[in-house]
Amino acid sequence: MSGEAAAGMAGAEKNLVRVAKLKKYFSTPFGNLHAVDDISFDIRRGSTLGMVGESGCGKSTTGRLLVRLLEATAGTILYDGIDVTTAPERDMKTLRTRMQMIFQDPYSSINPRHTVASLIGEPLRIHKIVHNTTEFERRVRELMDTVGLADRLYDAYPHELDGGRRQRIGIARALALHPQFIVCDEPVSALDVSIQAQILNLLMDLQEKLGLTYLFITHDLSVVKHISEDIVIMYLGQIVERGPTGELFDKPLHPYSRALLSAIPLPELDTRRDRIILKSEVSSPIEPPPGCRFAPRCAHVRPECTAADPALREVSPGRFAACVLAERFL
Amino acid sequence: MDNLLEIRDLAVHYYSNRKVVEAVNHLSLDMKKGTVLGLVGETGAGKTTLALSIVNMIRGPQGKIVQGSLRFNGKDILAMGRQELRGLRGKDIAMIFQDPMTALNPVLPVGDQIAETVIRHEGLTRAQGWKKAEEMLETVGIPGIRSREYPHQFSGGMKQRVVIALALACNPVLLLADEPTTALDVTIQAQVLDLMRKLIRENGTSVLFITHSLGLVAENCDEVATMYAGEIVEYGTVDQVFGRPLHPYTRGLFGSLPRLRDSQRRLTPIPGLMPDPTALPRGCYFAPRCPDKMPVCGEIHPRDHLFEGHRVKCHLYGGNGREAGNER
Amino acid sequence: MWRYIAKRILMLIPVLVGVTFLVFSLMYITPSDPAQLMLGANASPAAYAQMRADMGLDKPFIVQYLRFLFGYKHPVFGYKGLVFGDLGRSYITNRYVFELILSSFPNTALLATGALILSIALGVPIGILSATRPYSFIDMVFTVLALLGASMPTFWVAMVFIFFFANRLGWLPAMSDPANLISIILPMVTLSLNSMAILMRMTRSSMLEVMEQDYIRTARLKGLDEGVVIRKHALRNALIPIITIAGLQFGALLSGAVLTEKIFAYPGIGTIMVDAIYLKDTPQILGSICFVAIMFSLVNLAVDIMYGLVDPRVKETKRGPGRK
Amino acid sequence: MHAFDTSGSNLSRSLRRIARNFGQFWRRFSRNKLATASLAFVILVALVSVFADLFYNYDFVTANSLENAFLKPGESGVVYFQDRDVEHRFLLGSDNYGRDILGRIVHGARVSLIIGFVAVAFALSLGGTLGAMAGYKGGRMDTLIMRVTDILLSIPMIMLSIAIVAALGNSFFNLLLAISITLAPRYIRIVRASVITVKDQEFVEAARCLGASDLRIVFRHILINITAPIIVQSTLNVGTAILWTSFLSFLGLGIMPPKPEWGNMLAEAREFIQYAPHTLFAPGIAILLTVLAYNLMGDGLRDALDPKLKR
Repeated sequence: MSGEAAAGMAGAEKNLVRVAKLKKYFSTPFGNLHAVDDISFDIRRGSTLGMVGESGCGKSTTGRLLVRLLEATAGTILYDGIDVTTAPERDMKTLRTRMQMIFQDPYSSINPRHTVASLIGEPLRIHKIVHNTTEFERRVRELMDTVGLADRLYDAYPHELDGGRRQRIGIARALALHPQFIVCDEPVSALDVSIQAQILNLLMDLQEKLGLTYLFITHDLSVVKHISEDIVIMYLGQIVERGPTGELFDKPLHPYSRALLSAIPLPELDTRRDRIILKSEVSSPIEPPPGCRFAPRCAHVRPECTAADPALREVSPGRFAACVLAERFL
Repeated sequence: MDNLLEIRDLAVHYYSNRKVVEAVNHLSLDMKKGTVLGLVGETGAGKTTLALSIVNMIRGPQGKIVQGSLRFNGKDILAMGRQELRGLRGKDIAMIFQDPMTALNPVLPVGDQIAETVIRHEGLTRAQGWKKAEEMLETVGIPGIRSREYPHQFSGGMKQRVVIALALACNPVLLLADEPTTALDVTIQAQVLDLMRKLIRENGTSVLFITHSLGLVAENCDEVATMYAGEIVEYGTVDQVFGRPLHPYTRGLFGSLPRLRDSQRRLTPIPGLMPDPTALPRGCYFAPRCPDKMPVCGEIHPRDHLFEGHRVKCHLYGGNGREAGNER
Repeated sequence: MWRYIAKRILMLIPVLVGVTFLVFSLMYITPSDPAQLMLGANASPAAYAQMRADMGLDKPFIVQYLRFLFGYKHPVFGYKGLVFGDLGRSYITNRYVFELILSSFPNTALLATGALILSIALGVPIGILSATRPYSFIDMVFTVLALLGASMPTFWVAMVFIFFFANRLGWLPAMSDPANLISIILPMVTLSLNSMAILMRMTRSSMLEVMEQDYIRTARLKGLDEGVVIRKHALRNALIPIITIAGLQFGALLSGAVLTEKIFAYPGIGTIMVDAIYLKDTPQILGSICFVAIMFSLVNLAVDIMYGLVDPRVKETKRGPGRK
Repeated sequence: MHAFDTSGSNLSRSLRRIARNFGQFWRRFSRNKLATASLAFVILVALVSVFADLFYNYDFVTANSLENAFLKPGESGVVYFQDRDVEHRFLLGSDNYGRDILGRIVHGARVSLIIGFVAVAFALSLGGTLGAMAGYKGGRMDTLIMRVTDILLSIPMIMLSIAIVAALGNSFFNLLLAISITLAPRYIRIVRASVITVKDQEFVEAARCLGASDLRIVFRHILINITAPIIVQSTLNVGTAILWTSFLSFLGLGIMPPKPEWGNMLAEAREFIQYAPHTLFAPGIAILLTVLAYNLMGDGLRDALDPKLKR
């Protein structure tokens, strides 16, 4: 716990990424869609922050905002002190060598018309990192080795490969520029469990070896528990809870987190637990009314919940939750 | 005869580009009345093919049941005529698919899609059929007045409820649930499973629950069968298989899973990939990936070995187990 | 639904303005000189200049276009303009173009509508038949026939038909006349072949695609008869793109009518247009093309509206997302 | 960048890769017998039109020899050509001016193919560029381009061609222009739709994330993925262009006699349907077979290039 406190003190050095009051609205014919609505969090250097939530909660949008595939509506994203949201084109190109992304779908995130070598080598060409063919080939083969792709696949096309190997290509591409920070957007959710385990192990090995920092976005709670030190849980564009993984899983503070955790099916015999079955479904993210976004489904809802947005506050040291009742579950 | 479904030595092949995809191979499986049997396996293991075979829905010319028998309530499904099969489908055996987005016809009101089933099988009039459809929607927690609405007006979770209402409308004896909640979010998945469990218990329906998630099996099933490369490699009660998995593949699946309880950092994945179903290896299909591989595994296809109803297809148990009747 | 229709009609206006503008500009750059045409070659320069001024040809382009749309007053050449249903007079016959079009368009409409009905009546069922037996012998035969139909030059087929059915066999007249329905059979069949082929192909591929969908599997799993699966579940979905294609075919039929009419000496708008082109009669060319384009746009509008009736998703997405 | 393309080992590897891809494509294409036969026919017609002068002298097929008018197929006649009498066998007979029909068809093929290919190339570059811009940039550019396309498409296609030729006057170039402009909206639509589909794929986002420029994304990631529908559409459009050329020439708005063109041959034959039907059949069948071959080939290419449709 003292380490956490120290982290707060050391500030800029300790945190590689600092996100403050980040917003992303999409305009639709029916009004603004609040995909990401005023979120703040930090990612410590060399650690993994898990970002969990169900579809439409804004987790993928957040990931894309961080590497500026989308332009933020408001807020700041400081990467090593540089604001990603306002960096000019020239700086962005340099920034791209330092922050990368691994995508969810190993089928659509890889251009089917290029070979493995030209896919993995593409970042090297874009940033003119290598200067001749021999060097190019050596670098590509090196990267293939790093991510565990057999050498003979150098000239293969993606359609000859399975999902796991395609995802390895995606990882190799991301690593080609020696980034420090990688946004992993559901990198294993399209894979079968046995392959998923291979890729998770690879990601953890790479982190250890290269000192990488991850933002790991997923809807799979057992995966996120496994891989990350800290977790944020999102609901309808907002962070409902944030904290160190172990503590959060032991004692979730937000009613939504509690329901979410109780809903995970566990492959164990002795754990047939009581579930919290939520009523109804996620409400619309378009022009949401003020108040807690989770209130319509919450079993503990009170009048003050719908009056104003509950702030994300520190309930106990290092534990943040956006719920007036959080103390009750402590 | 307390077996509701008996599958013996079933083989299903698909033909494409002069290649033969051996999707299901010499598969034998029994299902008792009133049980929920979990069928676990990864993509390409042949789970959906097996489910479609049970209602004889493998369609030519690409796919064909090449061998084996399927008995449902003692009657041979593969010998049934078209008319008899249609009487079976939707009435005695119903099916739920993975993707609720595409399972419903977009241009027909959901009520109509439920009503036509009951009209077909129960000989109801149109008005009675619609009334029944509204009742079924109420049962799955959707207001009956919404029966006039079209699928696109419902969210994913709601659509899957409609699909469940549709499947259970004629009170089937056997429900084939093919990854019924995979496309849904965790909290919605919990809602839908809760509902399914309740309805199944009320009606005494037997369920073949196809999934890739061991967690869902543990929480919903009585028995479990592990499928790999088109065959059942392990079968037993949930207590048996989860208590002491025998087959190296099943054990591999457990090892691959990140656990909520343990804090171990490294997973023990199964190395390698599924075998190519157009060129299955000689001997045990799992041998190339197996940590316990023996010389015999690469040569001879293993038989089933039986330990108090817990069946495993593996050479490791050749010495001390009683062999099951399935010859290969 | 009404709001949707109103919106579609409003969206039609800029398109129509664009079409008239385009066609008007094309006619404006035509090398032929209307003043010369009116006066003959031997007119004095003064008379010629006077004529140009009278016809408004000395005015800037945009003024001429606006006059074309909204009309202008002149003792001899004045007219009310397109928006008031006046397209001016023919340089050659001095008849009102609009009158001429109104008297001939029904003939063309009769021919084109008949051909469309014929191609739908044959093309769609054959397409369905092909789709239910893909890659069978009968499917192959129809596929080849359809491609043949889509590759035939209509005007040549018209002549071949005349040669066989009128000249050789003497079954049907070589000249058509809207008053004699028997005489329209030949041009109608000729005209329909292309569209029939295209509708056949589209129906086939659309049906095949629909038959692969999950909801067809669901319908079969319900134990429904195959006939019900095809009629109720597959056909309605497959028809959605076919409606669009059928609407587009109406435009193709209007085009095809240009030459078919001419060859069968049928008094339709195509014949008027071709004659006008030969005589360089600008108002008549302009008028007939604009008229056909407007008719075609209206047909497309009708198709859009029909689309909304068949596909429940269309009007909903215009109104808002589904209730949650 | 060029350093990557000059190395010998890389070049041979690329060549091998291209050969492998082509082999795969050919195996799929050649399974379709009709399409293969059509390809052979298309090549034959192309060769005939390129070497037309070796078979028939151009002056010969455009010169009148009225004494030989309306010879039946296979009949012979004496033709005064290049200052002497020549015995000539009219394989497909002769027309109203006593010109050799086969010879005119052979030279007509040249006109049709040139217009077919050039018009399609022109339409593709114009429509493709506009479509790609509309699809990739979106927004106001997209709205503007699509409005113009809507306008072009709301005039029935042949009428648009007629109006353009009628306005610009009768010439080879204007005919080309008219057909190109009429075909262009098809490309705008298909390229725009394909670009939009491809643009939303994750791999384009992935490339942008790696720092790829817009130009690189368009060329290396988008265009490469939409070549298949464009090739198929272009093959079909060559057929359409040939058909329209004959249509406009028949109307007297395209290639004018005595220059040989299939459509104007039919226009001349029209008067004599009853008297000399052979003048009607030969050019019509030439159009039919050529257009059919392109359509069949387009179908075959679609099946071979689009594995999704392959069964």
